[in-house]
Amino acid sequence: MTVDLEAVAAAHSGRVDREGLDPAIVVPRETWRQLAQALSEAGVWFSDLTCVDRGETVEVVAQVCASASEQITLKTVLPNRDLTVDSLWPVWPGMDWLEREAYDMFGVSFVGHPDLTRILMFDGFEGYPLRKSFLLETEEKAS
Amino acid sequence: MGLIENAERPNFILTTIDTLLRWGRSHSLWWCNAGSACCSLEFAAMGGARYDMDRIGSGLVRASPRQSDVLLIPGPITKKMAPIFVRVYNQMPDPKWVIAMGSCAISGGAFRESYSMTRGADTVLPVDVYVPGCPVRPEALFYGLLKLRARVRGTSNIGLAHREPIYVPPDLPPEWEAEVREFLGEHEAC
Amino acid sequence: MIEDHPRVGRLQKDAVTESIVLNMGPQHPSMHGVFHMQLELSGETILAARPVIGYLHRGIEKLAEHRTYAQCMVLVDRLDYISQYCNEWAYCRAIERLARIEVPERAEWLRTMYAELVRVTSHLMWFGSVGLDLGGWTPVIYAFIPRERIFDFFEATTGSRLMPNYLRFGGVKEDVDPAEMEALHAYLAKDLIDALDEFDGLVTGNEIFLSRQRGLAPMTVDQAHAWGVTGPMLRACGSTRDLRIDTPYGVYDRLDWESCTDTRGDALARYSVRMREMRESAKMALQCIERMPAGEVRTKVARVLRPPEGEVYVRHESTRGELGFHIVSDGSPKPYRFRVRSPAFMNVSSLPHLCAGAKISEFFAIFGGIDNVMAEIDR
Amino acid sequence: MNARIFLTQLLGALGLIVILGFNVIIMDWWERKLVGHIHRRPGPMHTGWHGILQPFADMLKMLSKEDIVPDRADRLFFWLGPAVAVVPAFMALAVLPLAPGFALADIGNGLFFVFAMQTIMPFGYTLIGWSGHNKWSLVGALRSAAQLISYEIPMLIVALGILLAAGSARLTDIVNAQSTVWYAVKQPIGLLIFFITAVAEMNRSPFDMPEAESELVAGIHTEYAGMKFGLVMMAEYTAMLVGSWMIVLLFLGGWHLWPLPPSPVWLVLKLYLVQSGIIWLRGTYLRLRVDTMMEMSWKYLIPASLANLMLVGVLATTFKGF
Repeated sequence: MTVDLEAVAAAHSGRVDREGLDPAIVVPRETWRQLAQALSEAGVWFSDLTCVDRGETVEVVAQVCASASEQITLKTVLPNRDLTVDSLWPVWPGMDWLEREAYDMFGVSFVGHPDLTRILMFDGFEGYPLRKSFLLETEEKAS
Repeated sequence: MGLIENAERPNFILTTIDTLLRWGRSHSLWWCNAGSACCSLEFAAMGGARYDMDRIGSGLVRASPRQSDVLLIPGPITKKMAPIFVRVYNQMPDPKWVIAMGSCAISGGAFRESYSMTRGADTVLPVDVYVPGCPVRPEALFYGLLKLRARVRGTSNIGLAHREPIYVPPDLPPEWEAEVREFLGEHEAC
Repeated sequence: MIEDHPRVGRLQKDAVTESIVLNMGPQHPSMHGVFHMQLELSGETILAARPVIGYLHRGIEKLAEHRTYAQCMVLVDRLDYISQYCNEWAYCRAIERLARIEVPERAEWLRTMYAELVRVTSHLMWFGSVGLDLGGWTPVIYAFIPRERIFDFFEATTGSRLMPNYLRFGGVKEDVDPAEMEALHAYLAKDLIDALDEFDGLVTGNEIFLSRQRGLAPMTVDQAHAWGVTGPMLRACGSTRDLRIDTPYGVYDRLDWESCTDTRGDALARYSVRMREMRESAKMALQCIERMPAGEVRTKVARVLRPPEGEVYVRHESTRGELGFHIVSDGSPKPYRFRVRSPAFMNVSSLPHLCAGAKISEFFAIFGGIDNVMAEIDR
Repeated sequence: MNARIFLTQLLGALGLIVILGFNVIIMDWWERKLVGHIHRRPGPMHTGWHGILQPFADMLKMLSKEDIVPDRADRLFFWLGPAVAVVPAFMALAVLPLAPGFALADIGNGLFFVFAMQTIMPFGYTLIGWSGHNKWSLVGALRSAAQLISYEIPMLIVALGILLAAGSARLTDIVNAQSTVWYAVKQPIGLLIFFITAVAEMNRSPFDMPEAESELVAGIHTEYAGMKFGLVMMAEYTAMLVGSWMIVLLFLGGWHLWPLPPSPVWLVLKLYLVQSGIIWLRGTYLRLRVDTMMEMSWKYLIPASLANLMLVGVLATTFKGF
């Protein structure tokens, strides 16, 4: 381990979740960007960012690599009523499109993102398709 | 009254010119490839040395829709892309034809129920030839092209507005193979 | 002050040339599909570029939540239709890790062989389109000749040229006919190498090509990491990151091969890395055919797979870079969340940085070097 | 005016137009066939014998296509553009001899007349590109203007070398001066520069910037449909004919194929060989970048052509009969 997960998590008032297949650092959203900043300074680079709709909450999940073979998952949980979190764009410029996609598909607002607009869907599209509450036409008919 | 009756009556000069024009058109169907998805690869393979659609005079894929005759839709039409396809179609000069290539372009295919898809090309454009497959084999597209060619050659100018679509069968009937193989068999370089 | 003179001021204002906005795509001959680029031009120089994507967004991630795990394989095929086996393998690895399925030895060899063969065909397609973008018509036609030959093998063994749906959780669908393998071995050992040599003669040694690629759109390793660029593009700037070595899977650790890197970081380096990768991949596929052990190709897996609750993220070296599958399972037969980290998506997001200040014709050389597949970017 | 001469000239002009049309048709077919075989595929096969009727089919189709003029295009120049590109090429052909004295007008200043006509063609291309009211074609038009102007200069300087050696601007005299040794042997650098610039003047690959298909959609003729597009194609093939004809006359000995007796057959043969070579280039090379192309003309070709002129001047004054 090149990064001491416990220490990093503790420093950002989070915890380490080792139940899954990969270790995950779960932090409150207030320290989301600080966590990324600290990891970035330790030489960690990012791989992916996405969201998972858990019904009442939306998890923002980022995958980062501490070394070529070492995978860490970063998580923060946002309540449905307030889907805002700090953007990681200032830390990793490549987060630009990933955060736009998360905004497009889940409606999560990333504070500090330079150009938060829809990326895959067209501008007039209503709703956030990857939310569980967004039903496909076939489902609407069935229900 | 008289004019219309005269137009209906076969006239030697007019019919000769008409036959000539139809011959010319059928041998020179140039593509407008609005290449979108998987099927455009098989379309590209059709331009390659093995299939070589240039042998029947359709080898030119014009970049500008103004100079093309056949609009090929080789993939799904998403809601975001549909207006652009319509625009490209409108930019093409008459007479023009549309080939829907693959199940996505025919009906939406594997993505039919998605929130971002139209249910097939015929919801936005008048389609002349439906070539099924996912993805379409080059032979199937070749067959569709041959059918379109025969149609173009047989359609008088007067009947252009009224066209029945051509449905290429999804299975391989023996005559299907024979017809395409006859074209493809003559040059087995690779 | 002369600048204060009203007439001078007006002249200066008039002398400023207006930039034009050129909408390139979505329907454009060298956009490799439906990609839209808004270019702000001064003359032929690009001042700013803004990519617009999503014209091929089919909602695969949403659709996958309504399919069973096995049915999703069809969608996975259609993600990146130029390197299908890599996609399937990455997806299988994710599910196998999640559901703890063992893969028989022979299946691993077969998977490696197919993945490397598809890497060859994918790079051939890229080679052809680079030629097309730079104004040559011949490379693409030539590239299709070996492609067709390898497709013949795919068709004979899996039944489909493009969309095989061949890999299964815990193995592959069925074993390969030895006669086909032998024929492929003969082809890979000689004819393919000859064809690649011919391509080198046609394009790589071409002075015009070199003058158009050398020093174009340079990128450093730090920039590449910051923009999330992976795969051959990253290796072209001197990084040695290759997931086939870093996180060994398949039988890569047992094959004799090396990861291709370059230090220059420009368009020519990206070209050279991919051209060498083709040869390495052919070499690996040959070794797979020669050393493949006999045995089972598939373990028994429940017909309707219900992986245990949990989530998994698997990184895989696809032909374009790091392909990631992030699967969240809730124990039901359908994935709760199906996320694809597409390499081309991240590589293309570096495009505005790369092409600022370039000429229009350079833009195509840069764009072709990224080797994108719109279906994978838009998903 | 003598009525007989007038009639002969009129018939000659008509014959020229027929020959031109025939050439366009032959070249269209030959280009598709030759490029096809370079690609290891057959090319047109099913329109007549080995696709020989393909150009007729294309022509008939273009004739019967809808003739679109974009709303915001400049209608007058949209029509005029192709004509401005075609007519000078026709005019140039009037003075190009096929055999000794066998030209519509074998004038004393034939060399300059052809170049004068070739200078007008770019105006046509620029008009074509500009009048369509399309950004792509506008970029193509600007490229075309820049390219043709900069490649004209080395071309003319090289032609001056020929003028110096032959001592006459009459094309027949220039050809007859090569009855045993061609200028290709005496001035190889000149031939090289002239060939490069001629290919650039014809907008052929690798210098096909104005209609760079992968970059500018269809370049200058993006908005041209139907027969007007056919006219643009005709202008391009005619420009190719004129350019290759000049190469044959100035450097490849025209109708001379020493030691065989002179005959127009050699000229036609050489003409089509040169054109096939130009098509071959298209099958092999990638396109140059715009700025490299301009650089090539201003930095290399013009100095080289001046050096060539100097060399020829020195040789011509030193050795009699060079």
